[in-house]
Amino acid sequence: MTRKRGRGVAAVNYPTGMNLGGDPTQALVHSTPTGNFMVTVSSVDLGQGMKQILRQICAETLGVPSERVVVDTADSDTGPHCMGTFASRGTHRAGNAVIAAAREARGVMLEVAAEMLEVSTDDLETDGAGNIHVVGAPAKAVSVTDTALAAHFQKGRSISGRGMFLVPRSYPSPVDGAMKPATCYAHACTVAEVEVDVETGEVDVISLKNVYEIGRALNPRMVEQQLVGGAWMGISHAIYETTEPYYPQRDHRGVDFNEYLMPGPGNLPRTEVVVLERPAPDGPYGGKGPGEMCANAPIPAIANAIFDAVGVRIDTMPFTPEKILRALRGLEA
Amino acid sequence: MEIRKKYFADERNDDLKEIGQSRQRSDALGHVKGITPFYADRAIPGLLHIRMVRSPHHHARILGIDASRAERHPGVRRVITARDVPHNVYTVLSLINIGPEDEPVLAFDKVRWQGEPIVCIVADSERAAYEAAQLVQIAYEELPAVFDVEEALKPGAPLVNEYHGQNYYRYDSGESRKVILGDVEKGFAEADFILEQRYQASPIEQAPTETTGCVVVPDQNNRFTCYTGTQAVFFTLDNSSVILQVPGQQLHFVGGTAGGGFGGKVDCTTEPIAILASMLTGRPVSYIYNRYEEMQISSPRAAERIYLKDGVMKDGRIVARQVRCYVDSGAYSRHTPYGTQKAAAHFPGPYTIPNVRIDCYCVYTNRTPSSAMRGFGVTIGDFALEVQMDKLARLIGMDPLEFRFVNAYRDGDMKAHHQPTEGAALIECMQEAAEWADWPVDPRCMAMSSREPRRQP
Amino acid sequence: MGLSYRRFEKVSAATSFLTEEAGACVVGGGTLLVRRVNEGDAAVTTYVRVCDPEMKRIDEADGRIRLGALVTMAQLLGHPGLQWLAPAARIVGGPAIRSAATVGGNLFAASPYGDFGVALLALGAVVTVHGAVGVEEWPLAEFFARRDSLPAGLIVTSVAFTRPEAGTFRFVKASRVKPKGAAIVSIAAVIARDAGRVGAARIAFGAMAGTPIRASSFERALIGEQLITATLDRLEPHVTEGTTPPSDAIASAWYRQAVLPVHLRRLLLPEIDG
Amino acid sequence: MAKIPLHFILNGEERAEFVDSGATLLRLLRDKTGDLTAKSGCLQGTCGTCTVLVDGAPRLSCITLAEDCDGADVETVAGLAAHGQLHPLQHAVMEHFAAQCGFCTPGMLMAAKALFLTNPRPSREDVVEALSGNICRCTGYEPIIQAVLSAAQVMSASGPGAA
Repeated sequence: MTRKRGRGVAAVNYPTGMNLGGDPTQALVHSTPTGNFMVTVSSVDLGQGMKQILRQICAETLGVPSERVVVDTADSDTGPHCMGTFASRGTHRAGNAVIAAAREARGVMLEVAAEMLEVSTDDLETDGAGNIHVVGAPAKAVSVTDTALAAHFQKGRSISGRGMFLVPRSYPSPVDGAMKPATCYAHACTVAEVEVDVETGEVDVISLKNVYEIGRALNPRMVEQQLVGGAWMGISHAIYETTEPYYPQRDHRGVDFNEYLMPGPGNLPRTEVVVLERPAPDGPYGGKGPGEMCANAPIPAIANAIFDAVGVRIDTMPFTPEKILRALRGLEA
Repeated sequence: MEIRKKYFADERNDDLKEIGQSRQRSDALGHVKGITPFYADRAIPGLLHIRMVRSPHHHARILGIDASRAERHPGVRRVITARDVPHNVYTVLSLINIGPEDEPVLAFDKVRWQGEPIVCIVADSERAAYEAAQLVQIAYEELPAVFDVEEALKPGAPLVNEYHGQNYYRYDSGESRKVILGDVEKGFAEADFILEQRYQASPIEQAPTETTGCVVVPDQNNRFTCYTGTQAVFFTLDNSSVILQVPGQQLHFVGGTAGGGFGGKVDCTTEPIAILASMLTGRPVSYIYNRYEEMQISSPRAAERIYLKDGVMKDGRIVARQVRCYVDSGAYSRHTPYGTQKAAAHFPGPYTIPNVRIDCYCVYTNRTPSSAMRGFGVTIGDFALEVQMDKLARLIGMDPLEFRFVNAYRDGDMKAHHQPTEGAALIECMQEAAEWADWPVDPRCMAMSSREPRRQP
Repeated sequence: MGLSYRRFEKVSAATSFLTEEAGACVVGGGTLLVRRVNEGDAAVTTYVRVCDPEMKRIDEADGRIRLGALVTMAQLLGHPGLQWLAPAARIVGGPAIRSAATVGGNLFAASPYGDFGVALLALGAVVTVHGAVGVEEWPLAEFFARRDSLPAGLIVTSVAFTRPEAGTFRFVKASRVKPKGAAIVSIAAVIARDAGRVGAARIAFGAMAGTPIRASSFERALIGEQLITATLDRLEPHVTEGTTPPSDAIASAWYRQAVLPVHLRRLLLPEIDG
Repeated sequence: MAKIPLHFILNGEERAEFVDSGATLLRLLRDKTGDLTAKSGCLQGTCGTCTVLVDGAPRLSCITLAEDCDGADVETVAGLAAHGQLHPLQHAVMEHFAAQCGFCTPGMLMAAKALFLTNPRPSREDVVEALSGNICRCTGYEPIIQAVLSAAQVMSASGPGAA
């Protein structure tokens, strides 16, 4: 048998946001005259789905359907300040800012509706479908559209809100490093199964079973996108990628997608994902940032699986066929 | 994907209407129709193009620059060198008071890495810019270079970056960011076994399919609109404002839609020079990295070398962990002093260890400056930590997963950086993984909870 | 300087133009040349497109197959008589590359690319070149030897080879990325058997030198042998003889030499591989 | 640089444009026709984001010369949705959440369309082969493969000629 199987496990955590520089983000929410809502931020969508997530967060907070929310991102003339999309902070920081802005807007909206229905705002709730009604009396209702029209044309009110979320900067102690670097942590455990070709040193990842704890899956299909794509990147980091294959020598660096190696569509393992939710008390509806962490656990899980399969430790990333083959020959010698 | 709701059920409310729903992405329709507006997706008449003359050397003194032939080349509108940049030496983190300024927008006295930009050609076409770039003559005196993080820290190593004065970033804690809990030497003395290992990773490129870049259009009222793929709009705007010495209100950044980033688009390498080119020519200018530049010029994830030393008891408890982590910043700081500090905060991983000593070094070498990437400061550390955990388990003859259960952090446990653990869920992830992957562990592990305080031994 | 495009119906006219114009280069599928220009190679000033229909034809007569230099990989894959060559044509990039990449262009691809040329070398192909002095036929090995110092104006117009006996052509490319990736090594072999033993063998390696090369020492040693594991084990020292593989971003020279015998054995004895 | 007149069909419409001699099809599309759907990811022929169909065959427009496309029939994602109706491939990519940043999506769609033109009932292996020249850095490919397979099913159920 030239191909040997093994499996390995790894468990990790990951910080959401970084407080080591001060970590603010702002958001604005306002209603159009017909009761649609604009979220204005300067946060960036890299493909992770920031625009959609902020839309759902805003809709949930306002109590309207998400189709009625439009997110306008990253125009510095209109969007208030955001540090940027990095450090798993986007959903958490911008999400919290949007909640704050949407709450303020919702407050005005309910005040106008309360005047229209001649009740107290405390007696009102939203049905999430575009209506505001008296608690326990769904028939005593006014639509969000009528409320917005009234606010704008009759009551002279602006249904809008300003949101700010700031995690103050934490300065590490120069003596012992005491600090508060993050506000919450996501978690993961991966079990990887690999097959190693002992004659060539090539590794095929057969399966990845990933368990991720991400606070709250705000949009499960989008979480899945991140986690599956991230697991692929983990495999890629583990056994393919580097800009300097002969590090620390700087020779033979890859300059294109032929030379910069990543798993192709024919290199895919069975990747499965299970999500646990332990909501973050300070997260937007409990959410943490899952997008960065998901690449991390597969890497050591694969390294440990290679050891399980063929008894060699590769302590230098990436675990190329050459490193494995040299190690195997070292074992024989 | 499945959501297993049996864990922490009492901490979650399920009466939400939008949260937890798999709504279609608002950008999906634009994606499949090919009309999502990325920064380059605007038809702009009269657009000029930038190509950069870059250093062929890893480390060299610049003796002279002759761009006269390039300036006369047909189609060239402007040649920009360091003296045209109002505030040429900068560092991105100066915005959060992390200095010193240590990187030139365009190199002038020295080049410190192969590929460092020196002369910027602004031309009517990419072709003309490439042609002119090849006409620029630069005289160099090559200097010895250093590529290894530990070599760079040895006495007598070539000095990479004079703005630091030594080949490491000096924190207020000294040559490394230190995290200390308990007494690591005491821990090693008590331990039944000690294991010291070395781990390493080489640089990794974010490799988004859309390359880094921007398109700048002169606007009315002496403003400049910059369409950009940056991950950090205001960070880039504010840095551009510093470099160009113009008030921020003169700059209008439009972005928010990037063709992948993965941390690769947090630097501020294209916007300031493109805005400057637009200011100097009065024309719209694009500066878009070609694929070679994306792969080898844009900042990669830093290489790291990590030494882990652990003291472990026969019963599985880790009683001491010492970490020495050398992060290869390349020739300049960019975000790496911050990532190195993030690494220091992350060690010793999600485990409760009473005696910890961490030293994370941000080291300068003559390679492409490194910066953020997905998992910044953590990914390689996790690789080292979790391989080490596997080795330790085997060293004491314990199942690797059980070994992690024994040490997994729980709510209330003191972390190395002196914060009590909150919201832990490592144990539950491992329980689910054990059950799902049919990885047998001792029933006492399956009975553990992140919410139950650890019994002190 | 600048850039331009010239179209020529006749090869001879293109040859004259190429001789006169220093920056003129023949373009095939564009996978090499247009990329070079896109990446800033200002030395190329004119794309020369030769439109001779002969250069796009696949012909077979008397067991002799002739492929025009502008025949694409996609064209080869769609040709009913050449399905045995498909393993070598299919590994040249994804479908969009294959509908552009040409037989002639592949001969100019630097290591570790140019896998189709490896197949042609094992097939004993000859190359027809049009140059200032007229039309010549060069054995492919000679073409590769001269590739980096070809006289100006030379145009590869076709390659030709004898159809191998059915079932005797074998090809494999080992790559990291699947299903498509640059070669760690590629191997083509045409092995004829004579009473259970190897009667004739032509074996070529890609990515084991600057150009595709023949495994001459191993071929000689193989003649008269039984194709069994013991033979290959015994002859293994011959496999890497004469190879000077590159170290590049895909693999090191050491690794290429280390796994070449493994991939060769798996190609020649597929039924044995565990 | 000389300006060269070209006639070609773009998504069923006749077009005539002047291009700089030696320009690529990608530049013709993006700079002259206003069709920005083909993306410029590498200009090397290594990423596939600029994939379009030329006379029914998938081509990388970044290494295809515009002057070679005089008289050609060029198709891009802009022509995929017919009469305002999304193509089954576009539906499938949405349903399978197979796009994240969206930069590779146009090229992936055209690579898949090219597959369907010659192979309306592809196997998984066929789909993997068809997408093998297209890089995606976000999804890990699996959702894209699933989307293409499901679009093929939808299309074969709705009868021949659906492509």
